[in-house]
Amino acid sequence: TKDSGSSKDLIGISVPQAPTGWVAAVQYYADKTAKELGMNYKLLASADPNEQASQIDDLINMKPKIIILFPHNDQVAVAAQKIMDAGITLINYDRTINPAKPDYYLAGDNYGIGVEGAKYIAEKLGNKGDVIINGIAAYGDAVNGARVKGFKETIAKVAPDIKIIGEYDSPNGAPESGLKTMTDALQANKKIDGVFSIDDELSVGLYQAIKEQNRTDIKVMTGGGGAQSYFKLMPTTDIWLASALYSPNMIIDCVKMADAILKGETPKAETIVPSKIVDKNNVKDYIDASSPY
Amino acid sequence: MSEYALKMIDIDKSFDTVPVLKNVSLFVRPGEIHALLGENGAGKTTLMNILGGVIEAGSGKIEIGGKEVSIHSPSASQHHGIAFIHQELNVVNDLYVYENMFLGYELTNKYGRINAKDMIGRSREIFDYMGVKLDPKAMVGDLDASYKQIIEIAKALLRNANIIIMDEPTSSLTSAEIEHVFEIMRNLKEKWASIIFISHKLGEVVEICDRYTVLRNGEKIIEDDIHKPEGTATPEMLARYMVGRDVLSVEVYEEHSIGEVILQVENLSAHPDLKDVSFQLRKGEILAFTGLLGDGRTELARAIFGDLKIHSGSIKVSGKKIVNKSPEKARKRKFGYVPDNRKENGIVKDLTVTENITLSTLGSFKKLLGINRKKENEVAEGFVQSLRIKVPSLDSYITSLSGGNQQKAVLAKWLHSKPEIMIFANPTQGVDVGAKNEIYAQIMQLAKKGVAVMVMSGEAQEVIKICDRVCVMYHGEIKGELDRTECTEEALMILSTGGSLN
Amino acid sequence: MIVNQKVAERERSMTLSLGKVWGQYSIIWVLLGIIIIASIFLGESFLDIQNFVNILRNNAILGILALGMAFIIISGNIDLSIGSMLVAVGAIAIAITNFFGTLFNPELGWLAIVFGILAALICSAVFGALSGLIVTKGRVPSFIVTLGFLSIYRSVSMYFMEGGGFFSNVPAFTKISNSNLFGIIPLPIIYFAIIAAACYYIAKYTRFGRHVYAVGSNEKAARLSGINTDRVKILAFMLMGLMVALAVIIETSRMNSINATSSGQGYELNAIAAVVIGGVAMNGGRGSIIGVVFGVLLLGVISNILNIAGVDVFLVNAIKGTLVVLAVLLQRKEAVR
Amino acid sequence: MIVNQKVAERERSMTLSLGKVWGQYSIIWVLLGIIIIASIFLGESFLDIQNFVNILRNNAILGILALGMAFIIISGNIDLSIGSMLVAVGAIAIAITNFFGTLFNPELGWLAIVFGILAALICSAVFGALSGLIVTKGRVPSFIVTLGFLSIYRSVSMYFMEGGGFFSNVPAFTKISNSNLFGIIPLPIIYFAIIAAACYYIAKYTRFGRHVYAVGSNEKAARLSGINTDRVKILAFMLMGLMVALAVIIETSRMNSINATSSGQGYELNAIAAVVIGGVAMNGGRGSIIGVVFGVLLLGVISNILNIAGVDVFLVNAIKGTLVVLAVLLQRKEAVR
Ligand SMILES: Nc1ncnc2c1ncn2[C@@H]1O[C@H](COP(=O)(O)OP(=O)(O)OP(=O)(O)O)[C@@H](O)[C@H]1O
Ligand SMILES: Nc1ncnc2c1ncn2[C@@H]1O[C@H](COP(=O)(O)OP(=O)(O)OP(=O)(O)O)[C@@H](O)[C@H]1O
Ligand SMILES: [Mg+2]
Ligand SMILES: [Mg+2]
Repeated sequence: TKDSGSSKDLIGISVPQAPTGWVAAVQYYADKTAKELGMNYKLLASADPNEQASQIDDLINMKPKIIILFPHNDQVAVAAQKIMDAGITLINYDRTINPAKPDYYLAGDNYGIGVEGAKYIAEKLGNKGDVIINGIAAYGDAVNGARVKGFKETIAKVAPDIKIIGEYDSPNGAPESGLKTMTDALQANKKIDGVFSIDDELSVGLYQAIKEQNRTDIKVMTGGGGAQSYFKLMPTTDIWLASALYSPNMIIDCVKMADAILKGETPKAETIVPSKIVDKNNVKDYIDASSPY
Repeated sequence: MSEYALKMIDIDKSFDTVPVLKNVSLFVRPGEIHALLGENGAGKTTLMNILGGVIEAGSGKIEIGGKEVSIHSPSASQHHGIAFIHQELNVVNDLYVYENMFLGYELTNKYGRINAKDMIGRSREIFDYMGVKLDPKAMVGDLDASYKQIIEIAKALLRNANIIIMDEPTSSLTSAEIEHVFEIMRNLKEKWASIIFISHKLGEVVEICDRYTVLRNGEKIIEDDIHKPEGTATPEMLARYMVGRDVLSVEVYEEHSIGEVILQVENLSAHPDLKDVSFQLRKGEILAFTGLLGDGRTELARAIFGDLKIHSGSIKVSGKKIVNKSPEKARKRKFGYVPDNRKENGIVKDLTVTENITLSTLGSFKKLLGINRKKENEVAEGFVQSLRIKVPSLDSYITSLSGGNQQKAVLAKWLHSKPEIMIFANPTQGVDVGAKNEIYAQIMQLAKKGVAVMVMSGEAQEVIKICDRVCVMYHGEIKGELDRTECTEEALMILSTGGSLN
Repeated sequence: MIVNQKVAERERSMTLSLGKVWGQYSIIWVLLGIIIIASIFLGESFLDIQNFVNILRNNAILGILALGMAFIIISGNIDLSIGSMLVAVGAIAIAITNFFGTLFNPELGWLAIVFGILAALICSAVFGALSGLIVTKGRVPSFIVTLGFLSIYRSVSMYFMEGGGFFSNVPAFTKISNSNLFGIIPLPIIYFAIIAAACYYIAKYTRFGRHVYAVGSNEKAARLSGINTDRVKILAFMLMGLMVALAVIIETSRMNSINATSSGQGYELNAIAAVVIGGVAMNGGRGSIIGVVFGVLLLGVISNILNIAGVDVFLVNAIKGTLVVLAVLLQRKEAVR
Repeated sequence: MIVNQKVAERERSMTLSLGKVWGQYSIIWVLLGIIIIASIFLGESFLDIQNFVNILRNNAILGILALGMAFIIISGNIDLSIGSMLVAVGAIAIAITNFFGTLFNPELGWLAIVFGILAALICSAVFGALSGLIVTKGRVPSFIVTLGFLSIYRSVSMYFMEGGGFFSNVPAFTKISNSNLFGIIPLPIIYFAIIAAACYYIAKYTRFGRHVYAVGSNEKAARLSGINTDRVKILAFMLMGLMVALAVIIETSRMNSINATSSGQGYELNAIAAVVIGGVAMNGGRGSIIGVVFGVLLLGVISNILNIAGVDVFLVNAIKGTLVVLAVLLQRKEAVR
């Protein structure tokens, strides 16, 4: 439709399969944007890095102009290098593919989520108090590891008096999982001031547990990502609920970048989207009833 | 009312283009016991499976009470008033005895709640009636084959069927129980039920049946009355119809020399059913063990073969104390064991005839890293010929053999292992008259070669025919020992019911 | 241990068998042992009424699924699709409730909920029947059929929910799970108790229950006894479906939502684990509902203990896995039949 | 002489049995059907030598795992731990290779790799033996044992790898998978072919293979035939372990790394699916290696077709699930024995 003959050029998009709402939203926006731009594209999701490498082989065989790669993690580097070796332009989204050097890189800041969360909690607690961490180890080093690391390192720097009294793990990001883990975490810790969570959907479950147990000691809780279901909770409670924004619709920019490249433009080679805090003070700017995520 | 309770007319059936029933007809009158006879693989079970809705006929028709019926499933067959006691045990091991008895016909109260009490009571009644000590609340999987067979019979009796198919119901029972079963059959006859009775024990057939039909190679040979004005049919006569030549007159026992003691069992106790058993077995000796239900024969065999943990006592081979920790160890010590209940213990249903025969002796077919399949087939073929096993082909699954032929394959497996001490539990179960003699001949051969043989058998005839010596067991103990010369049916009966001689 | 084994072999009567009681319920001793050890090490943060209430509430959903799974496994099959079926059915329940919720005026919210629940029950029974039909009439192993449906339900739900979640608009909907009986016992616990009692009755006192065991233990013998074995299996799948519907009603009500990607992940493996820990034989034919209930509790208590103890997040699953295997290892084994 | 003649006769009757060929290999027709349909709709982007090479290379790892799983399932067990065992073994392989890689001078890189491979083989055989021992001697169902190890291997790997990945430092390591024979056939395809041939031989022409079938079909009869059934099962688990080692060597070499969280996810289910699609009975005792190879190819071709067709990313799994169930549904079913 709104193309310039370049629409016949194939764009490959390779993403992980969605174990989380966030990744599903990436898929959703990638698909939607590519459709809207009238691109000729193939969007493939993979369950693990090896399958992703296989799908990259399949994609290379289809001879696309550009591949947008949202990798599982650095493991996909060898496969990613093959893309570039085949003369295909590589746009790397979000997670790194060290040691390979992509043509273009657009990412959020996972470590920054931890940093922002730590700063927020430190501020709301006046730099002292007891906090617990809720992570999802299954999300891997690139996501969970970076966020937790950012949090711990920042807390140690900006508020050394804040004590991390517990670290908990949920098998996945479902609110139900968070609810179960948090019920036990609350049982184990009779006084908690703040909760650092790496994921918004998880935080929905954590908050539910706090409500169910009628706990009033918790003053602040963070999250990460930007889930509408979590945003909706923010204005309803005295607890400072916050999300370190990490919007899945960054992928929109990636797809647009590919379109621009096809049209002969040269976008910026590297873009890091900083993480922003959303809480009840500014949440109405972010509520979007039509978003599935 | 038709003259016949059941008519099966011109039944044809083939498996994979091999015809096994050719225009067979069977006519059964109300209130008669009708014997269905034939060699192993003649097609008896196949014919009954068609009537029982287990398989479908190629062509032909079935009339019950004068009306043509079509039977496509076991439940359809049961709806037509047919009860079927299968040749191979088909019990549910994980249910209690009474649950098996009422399977598919559970008694419930008016809200659909299972009424265990009534079922237990009814089961107990029927066991009392049959004269067996069997707790309806026992778990079926814990029972041995004879009890399972009793359950199958009792279950069929509970159904109030008009037509009862009994496919070798007595093959693992002993004479006392068989007598009870016959009594029940006579009672059913009074009530005008028809019974189709399949058995290779022709003496029984002559005793209990009114008429008979003989099949040979899937064809009907004759149908006649047992008792006729000119005289009663004899086992020899029936056997001749089945096989086409004389068989019964053959004398199987041959003199052979008996060597030194090889197996010494002292004060062996294993299962609660096996108490303080001692005996000695010599090279080349055929020692039989007989008794009634629950006498501990199976347990004795299993304990010696390492399939049952020994509580106390000892086993010595050539004077050296041994413990068979597992059947594998026993096999390596040159023990062999043909178990009873071939369906559960004997055959491996997903292996072929050859593979079943060579299962215990694969080590002897070495070729490079693997198995010499050609040699395997040659050995199997040898047994197929010497035991006259009727097989569609060597690489047919063992389950495509008739019951008696499966039994022969299981025997072949152990004959090939060249054991020094061989235990046969019910070796001729389901085997026809002709083949029985061949199996006895094989056992004689073993003995002549110096193999020590134990034969566990509930069949007095069999014991008398082949044994050098017999131990009679009663409630897990050896009640008495008889020499070949003292061994009569009467003496065996007295000992096995707990009495003592003189 | 050895002594008990002998006893089991000797006793042919069900009522008097000591070995059997220990065999069926040895899991209780294992559970008690774990509870005692945890109490010693964790003290009152574990040994606290509220904690036990939490354990029960948190495992009611798994428990209901495990009960359904018990019938499936006893019948000799398996159902891997329940986690994603739960998502599909949950989405339907919320969609229907919301639809009628906006149609009716607010006082009739409860009626909208009833419609939602009915829709969930009907759909899940149909889904179950579908699996059962393909397994029986199509003779496809249940493992493959339900592995297929695992993908299908999840994938179709993601498609319709655009990878996101559905939220209920009918306020009363959350009441179903988030209310307490007598102010202390959360309703999900009551539901689980009632459903467990019903399953116990079905397994033990109905013909269907008896036939499930028979089919799982020896399908051929069951068929030759005149049992319609296909129907028994299909009914078992339908019962599993109903359990999925009940579980998802509790779950969606508790969270007031269902999520296409993350809800129900891994529920099938947890349910199967609970069932097998509870002593049900993977090959079918054997197992008891009481055992399954304790299997659920055992899993729940182990999770709870590890969370309270605050084990290293990376190691927690290793310890959980080890404890589960140990728990089964310690149970007395029935002799193979 | 007569015997030989008879044997020959009977062997002929075997080869001619049409029913058998169709029964064992009906999957080939299904696969061919799918390929033809895909060729019509997708044209040369599917029907391209390079594409078929890709399919084979991409499925070599799954294929090797499926071969091991075939022995496990035929023997009447299941192994759910392979996906995470693969991670643990892969980590060990890389760690050892790197360790010796830094110890030796660069020309001896290949020796470091040999040590890495040996370590992988030994560890995986030990891991397999461990599962087998608990299953047989502890009488714990393999489902639970390996479900436990699924958690344990993954969790312990995450602990040691701190949730991240290990990367190989020895340059030659990537050569194992990323090289071509005659410049066209990627080595993984060759490995898979050789391993498949070896498995075929083991299943069909060795004592162990025969025993696996016997144990899976009727364990009691096998035991009473004097087979050490426990040993057979343990050996099957060890063989599975070796297959995991071979698979992970190919995978780590391909990716030059292994990752604690994301590698190996769901491999167990894919391997089991391939095995069952290939006609192996879930209850054990029945199945052929050739069938399994075709099961792997069928799964691979279906994935490839869906990738090329570019199906909606949310729906792709629904279609895959449907195709898999259909593929099994269409196969001719053997009669129940
Ligand atoms: N499923 C099958 N496939 C192929 N052939 C079969 C199958 N079942 C039975 N047969 C063949 O049909 C013939 C008749 O078998 P059947 O079981 O009816 O014999 P039978 O008269 O009952 O013998 P027995 O006295 O040994 O029980 C046999 O030759 C047997 O090999
Ligand atoms: N030639 C072979 N080919 C394949 N598998 C074999 C072979 N030999 C042995 N095995 C397997 O290895 C296992 C152990 O072999 P081993 O030789 O110890 O058997 P065994 O039971 O001692 O037999 P034997 O009685 O012949 O000594 C066997 O159970 C078998 O499964
Ligand atoms: Mg027969
Ligand atoms: Mg040896």
